[in-house]
Amino acid sequence: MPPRLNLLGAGRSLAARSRPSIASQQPRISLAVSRRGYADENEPPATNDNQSGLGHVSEEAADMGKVTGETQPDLGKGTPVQDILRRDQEGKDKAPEVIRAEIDSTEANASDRTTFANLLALAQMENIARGGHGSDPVTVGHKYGIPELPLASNMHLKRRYDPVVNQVTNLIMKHGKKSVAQRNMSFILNQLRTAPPPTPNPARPLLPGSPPPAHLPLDPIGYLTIAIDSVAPLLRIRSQRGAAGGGAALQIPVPLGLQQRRRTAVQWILDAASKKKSRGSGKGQFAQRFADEIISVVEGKSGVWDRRQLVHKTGTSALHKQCPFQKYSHNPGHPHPHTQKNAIFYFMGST
Amino acid sequence: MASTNCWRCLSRPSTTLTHPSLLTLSRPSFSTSAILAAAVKKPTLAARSKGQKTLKIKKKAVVKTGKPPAAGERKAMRKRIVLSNTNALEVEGMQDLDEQMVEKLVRKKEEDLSVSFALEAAGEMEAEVVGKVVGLKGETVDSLRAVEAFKTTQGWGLFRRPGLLLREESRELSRRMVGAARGREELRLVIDGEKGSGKSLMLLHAMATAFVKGWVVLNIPEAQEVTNAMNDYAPIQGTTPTLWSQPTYTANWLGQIGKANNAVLQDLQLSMEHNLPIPIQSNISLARLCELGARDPDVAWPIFLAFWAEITARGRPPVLMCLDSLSHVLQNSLYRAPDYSQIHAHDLAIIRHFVDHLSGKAKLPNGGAVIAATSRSHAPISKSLELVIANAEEKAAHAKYMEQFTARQAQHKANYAAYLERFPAMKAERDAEIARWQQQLAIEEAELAARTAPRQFLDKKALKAMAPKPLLKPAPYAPLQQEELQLTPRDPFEKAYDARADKVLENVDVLSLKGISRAEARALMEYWAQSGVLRQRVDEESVAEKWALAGNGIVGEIQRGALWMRI
Amino acid sequence: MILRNVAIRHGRKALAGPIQKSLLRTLTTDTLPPQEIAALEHTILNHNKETLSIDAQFNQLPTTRTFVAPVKRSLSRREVRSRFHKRYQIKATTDKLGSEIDPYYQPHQLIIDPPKPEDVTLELLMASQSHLGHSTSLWNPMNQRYIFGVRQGIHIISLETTAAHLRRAAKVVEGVAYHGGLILFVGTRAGQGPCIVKAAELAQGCHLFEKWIPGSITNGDQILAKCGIKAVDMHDKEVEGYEEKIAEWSALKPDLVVCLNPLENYILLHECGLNNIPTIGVVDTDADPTWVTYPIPANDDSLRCIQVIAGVLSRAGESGQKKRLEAAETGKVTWLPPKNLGNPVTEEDRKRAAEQKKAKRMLGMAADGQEHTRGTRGRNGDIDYQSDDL
Amino acid sequence: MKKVAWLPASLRGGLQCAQYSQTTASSNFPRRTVFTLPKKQFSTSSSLQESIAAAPIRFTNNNAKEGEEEEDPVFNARLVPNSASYFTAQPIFTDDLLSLQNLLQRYANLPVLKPGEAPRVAWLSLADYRNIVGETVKAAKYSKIVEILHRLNHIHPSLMPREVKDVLNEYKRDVNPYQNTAKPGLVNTDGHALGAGRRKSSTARAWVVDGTGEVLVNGKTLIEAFGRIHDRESVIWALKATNRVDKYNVWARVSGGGTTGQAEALTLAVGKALLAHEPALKPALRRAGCMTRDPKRVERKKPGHVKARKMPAWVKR
Repeated sequence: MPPRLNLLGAGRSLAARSRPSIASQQPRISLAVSRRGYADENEPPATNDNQSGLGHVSEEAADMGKVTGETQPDLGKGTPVQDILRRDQEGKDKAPEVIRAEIDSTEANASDRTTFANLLALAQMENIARGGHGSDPVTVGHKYGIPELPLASNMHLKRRYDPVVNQVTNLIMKHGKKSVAQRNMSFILNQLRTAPPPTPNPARPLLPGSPPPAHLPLDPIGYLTIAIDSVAPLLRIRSQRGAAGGGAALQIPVPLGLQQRRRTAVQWILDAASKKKSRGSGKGQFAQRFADEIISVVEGKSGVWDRRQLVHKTGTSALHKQCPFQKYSHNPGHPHPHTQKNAIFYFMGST
Repeated sequence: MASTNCWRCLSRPSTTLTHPSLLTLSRPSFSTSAILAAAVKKPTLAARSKGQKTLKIKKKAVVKTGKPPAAGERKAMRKRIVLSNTNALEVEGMQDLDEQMVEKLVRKKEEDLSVSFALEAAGEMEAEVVGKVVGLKGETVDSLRAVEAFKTTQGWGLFRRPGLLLREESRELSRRMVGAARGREELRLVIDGEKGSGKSLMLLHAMATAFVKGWVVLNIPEAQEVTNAMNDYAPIQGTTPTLWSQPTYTANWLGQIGKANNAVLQDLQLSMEHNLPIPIQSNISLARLCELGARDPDVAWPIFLAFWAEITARGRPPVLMCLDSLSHVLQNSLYRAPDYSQIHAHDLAIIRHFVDHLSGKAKLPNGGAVIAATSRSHAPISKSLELVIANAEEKAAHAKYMEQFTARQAQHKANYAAYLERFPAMKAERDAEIARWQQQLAIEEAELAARTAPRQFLDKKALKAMAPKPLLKPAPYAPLQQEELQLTPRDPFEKAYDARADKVLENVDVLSLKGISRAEARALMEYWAQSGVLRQRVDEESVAEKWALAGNGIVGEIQRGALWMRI
Repeated sequence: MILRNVAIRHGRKALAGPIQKSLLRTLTTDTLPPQEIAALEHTILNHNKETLSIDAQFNQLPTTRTFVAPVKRSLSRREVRSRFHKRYQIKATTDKLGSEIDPYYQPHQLIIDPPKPEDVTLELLMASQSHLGHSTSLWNPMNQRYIFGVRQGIHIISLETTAAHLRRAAKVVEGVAYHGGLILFVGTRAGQGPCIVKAAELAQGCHLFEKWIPGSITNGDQILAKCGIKAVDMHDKEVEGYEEKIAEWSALKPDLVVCLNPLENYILLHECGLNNIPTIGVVDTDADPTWVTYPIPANDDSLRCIQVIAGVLSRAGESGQKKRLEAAETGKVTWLPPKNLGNPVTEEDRKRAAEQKKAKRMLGMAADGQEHTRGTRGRNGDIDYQSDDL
Repeated sequence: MKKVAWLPASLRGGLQCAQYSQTTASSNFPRRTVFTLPKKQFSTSSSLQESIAAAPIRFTNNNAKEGEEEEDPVFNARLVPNSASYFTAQPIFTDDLLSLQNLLQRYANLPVLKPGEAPRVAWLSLADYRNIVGETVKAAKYSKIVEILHRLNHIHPSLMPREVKDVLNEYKRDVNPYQNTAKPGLVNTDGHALGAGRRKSSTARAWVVDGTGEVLVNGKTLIEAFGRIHDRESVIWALKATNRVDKYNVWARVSGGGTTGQAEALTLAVGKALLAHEPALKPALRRAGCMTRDPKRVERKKPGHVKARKMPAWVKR
């Protein structure tokens, strides 16, 4: 029976629930039932124990057959009158008490053998465990619980890989052969894993807040990310023809987004790697060279750093030549002049 | 040609003209076109460049800078085997594969109790070893490396030190090996399984066990290298049919054997007289003998024979012979006899030596094992081998079925007995039911008769049909059918069967590897996680996922999925 | 005691979750009467027993049969309906309560019942901001005579003129309505729609609150081809028998156009000029009064003013229509039928026409037969034609 | 009786020119009277009435004297537009709009449903409406009607007035496309649930059963069916994303297309079958990308192109 003064119910209306129950985004139980074909409590019981000792003639013959392994008479032929009457309602009303009693009893205990009631009970126990009420709305649309929403970021079919890995893979790819690119990627990461830990060059600092070099090899993805993000340029030089007057091209520094920065860095690293000579023979030589380039980047030996520095130098000089903000003010391609300014100052400080 | 006589004087030259061109010129020929054609002057390069243009685009020659890699350097790089990764973490609490561990592994369950009591008395806990990753001891690793048991594709380079997963099959293998050694008989086994199911690692496990137990191990790491005609070879005199020895390979092999089994061999002295092409002292150790054989290829084979005689003498340790990628040796090799006929692999001395022991033609008096593993990658198809493996698997399956069947039959008998004694009660019940039924019918008809409009008829015929039949006598006993063992027959139209291979494979056991169980997979993944190469929570879900992705636990695929492709 | 009260008072929150700081603010020092405390405590205990004890939970697990599908708690239909009606009852009963408010400006009133020409007062015009012109810089000197003066840089329209012109326009509208003319109310600015529609409804004219389609008058036969026309008699009853005529009748033209924003509708006014259609327009100080026949100097930017003017004109039209119908009652027709509309064609007219045609054809055929025998084709065609006629 | 305003001549001319089809005759008529009439400005209305009534009659008599003698007096009929929206050139549409507007105005203060909750209705499409009305209504104008209909549709059903219902029914499409929803997957008595999926040119059907995470694709295990780990993951992604890899078995048939297409077709199939087992997983599966059929296909080859877009090399003459 319900409590007289349901304070807890009131408390629920006060949003005292620790975290929102998933009930809101689940379909109604009726739907669930209609879909769960075999969990439906309307189906007649498999064997009716309510009858004394043994079943009807046909059923008896059936389990007899089970015992003796001979062909069993199918229950369709000699159907017990109960089943027939169970089908037509008014015939049931006309039927004698004995049969009626039987039918009712079978229908009554049809429900407690379904798995559905158990599911329901489980769900309600969940409710209680959640600090809710036993009679809270219960939805049984699931058997093993609902995964926590929102799902993890890498749980989407199309975004299952780390973004950096994904981008590098696509940049490595040639002629649309993605599986080959992925194999190379795995080669690279394993190379980073097994190579001795790098010794960074203080003159070429990595990103602030990157882990100590000793920790890098066991986190190859982090290794790769740090290397790429560290050499990634902050801007690119867009040369506008004739803007400087007299047909001379005007160098305009344009800040890059994260993806573009990474892309530029990876392109540079790829160039450097393709210029290297492969040490061994056989498969995975390119991956080997790419990995070596990554390591040399982290150690500050790579020529990629110089390219970065060159771009930044031209950027600052161009920036100082013509007043940046006036330019930006009427440069639609560039929304945030101030972030740009900060970026420039940051990198001026960094190099 | 500088002629001996001067051309100025018109006197007949003393030497006859023999230059072919001169001959053709001088001899009257039926057609002079050839000569004329030969006399046609080729257009000079200048003319060609001036006149017609060609589509040929001149490629720029690639400029080679720096010195080219030394011969074999790049191959060495490719074949290099790295067994340690200093970045990986040390897995604490990882036991080594030593005598005791092998004992634990091979111990039967019923023995367990007693021994475990003993162990508890000794104060150390007994734990299940199957489904554990064990490390390899330093010397074992050296020996294994010497016999080239490690392969480049097995990813040893990821971990701090080589570790080995003990799985059910490895327990069985160890048991059979140890049992064979105890009984001084040899275990003849072919390890099969699908790609990546750990066949080579099972070989490696066998070798490691053998090294640990102080056996002598001879390993042919890759049968292909023996048969693909990459080594020098020579017929051995006085053998019919002719055997072919491969001196360099043999020498190299002897060296490996000596190095790998040094611990055992250096304590064993020569015990008998051998007539060898080179003089040797009578009291050198077998290790020394191997070194001598390894030193010059010409005497390698005789020395190997001597070595084998020594090894198989009384009181010597058991021997393990392993060979990987079996199907290479079950067909013609790529070597050719002088009459350019193909040499069957079994006519190569080393292979012959191996297959004799594999087929059981030659015995190992001190006991031991001869194990060959098939290979699924770049291996020729051997119909005979396939047939043997298929039959073996069917036999295994049927054995399993039989034990289930016996159990079911017993149950069935019991059921029938129960039914018999239940029968009288059932009969009585049925009669009672018939009576009830008839009175119900009576009631119904009475009601129908009594009821006035609307008149409704109960279909009497249907009810009659529904009437329960009386029980007369119990049904007879019907025994369960047992299905017979059916082996896949030999295909009469298949030409690819190899008679000699069939003879060899006649009676060898087959150990077919399947996927590992979830528990083993979990152990493996935990080992990876502990050594820091698997950055992922290892729980039921992740294990189940990797297990399913690897086609129900194919080890190689699990590793590929967990360590290589998905980092 | 006090603490106990606090505990009881905030018992539900305590049950619900951790106590927040805000609770401390609600601490009070006065005490509850003992029996109330007892009741509260009892309920809390009882509640705990019934809801929180495990066996209670198990008892509350319903069986499958008595399971009700969980629905989000929302009002049932009956509840909604009853609440709605209840709200209206309450409103009806409580509206009268409170102080009496003097008549005040209700925007919809101008549309619901517009002012009549006779109750146009300067106050009304002033109140509806019809005196506010545009800034002097936008002045169009041609309406100098309507301007009262300049205030704060904008022209002030003299309301007397406005009123006078408005009355005159009203009379014009009334007259046109009386003489059965077709009046078109045009107000194409945003928000002028309702009053325009209302005005057209009262004056039984037409309305236009969307863009004027250029050429609707000069090229009406093309543009208004699809728009239906009907013929009505003096009592505005529809008359049968003009279908053929109407079918080839050219598009109607308005007899009077009331334009509430002449500035945007120059083309309309121009077309009216071309067709000698008189126009009434609200002329602001920046507009040109000569565009329209009867300017009404007023503020055309104020909806309220526009509503007043449209209302007045529509009322005038209404009275005109009324008078026309009254006159019709007395049998007096205040308008002339279109020239060649003629009489409605009835059934017997058609029959008679058919007869005549037939007779004529008989004669013609006789002549043909005597002259030359070819012409069966023509005859057949004629027969078809006749059958078509009948 | 109230005075009727004096009718200016130009207006009279307007009147006539509107009603007589030939305007030229009467167009110069007012200019004559403009100068004569002003002094009558303040006379009584009755005389004016006569003058007005007289002038045209006289005028007509002058015009059509000889014609009218034998004819009976002309019947008094005038032509008026059917609807007040005559000059909008779209009278029916305008009337519809106005009627809907004041319907809404009348029932504006009935309680309404929350935005999502109203029954979803497909209103007549613009083309249908144009066909019905027979006027070329612009889309922007018709959207006004739809707007109002939408608002009316949100009136709470318990208080929805009868006429509103009727009006809405007029504007409803004959078949409501929103009524045919996707059939929920069924689990048969053996506990099998069938799901079907497509991608690129592959078609997949997957039967999902309670089990231990074994997958058979065309009777092959996962590693035999798909060489790429990426593809294997795609196949069981629905199970992986919901942590059910070890709780179900999958038996699938897939045909057509390449490996990627087959794998991702299987993703969809497995997802749907799983949904039949556990309908509550739909949001999770949707977020995991297992419910979306990727519509991308191979672009067709165009005439004059070598491939879909590639053009033959440009040759100089």
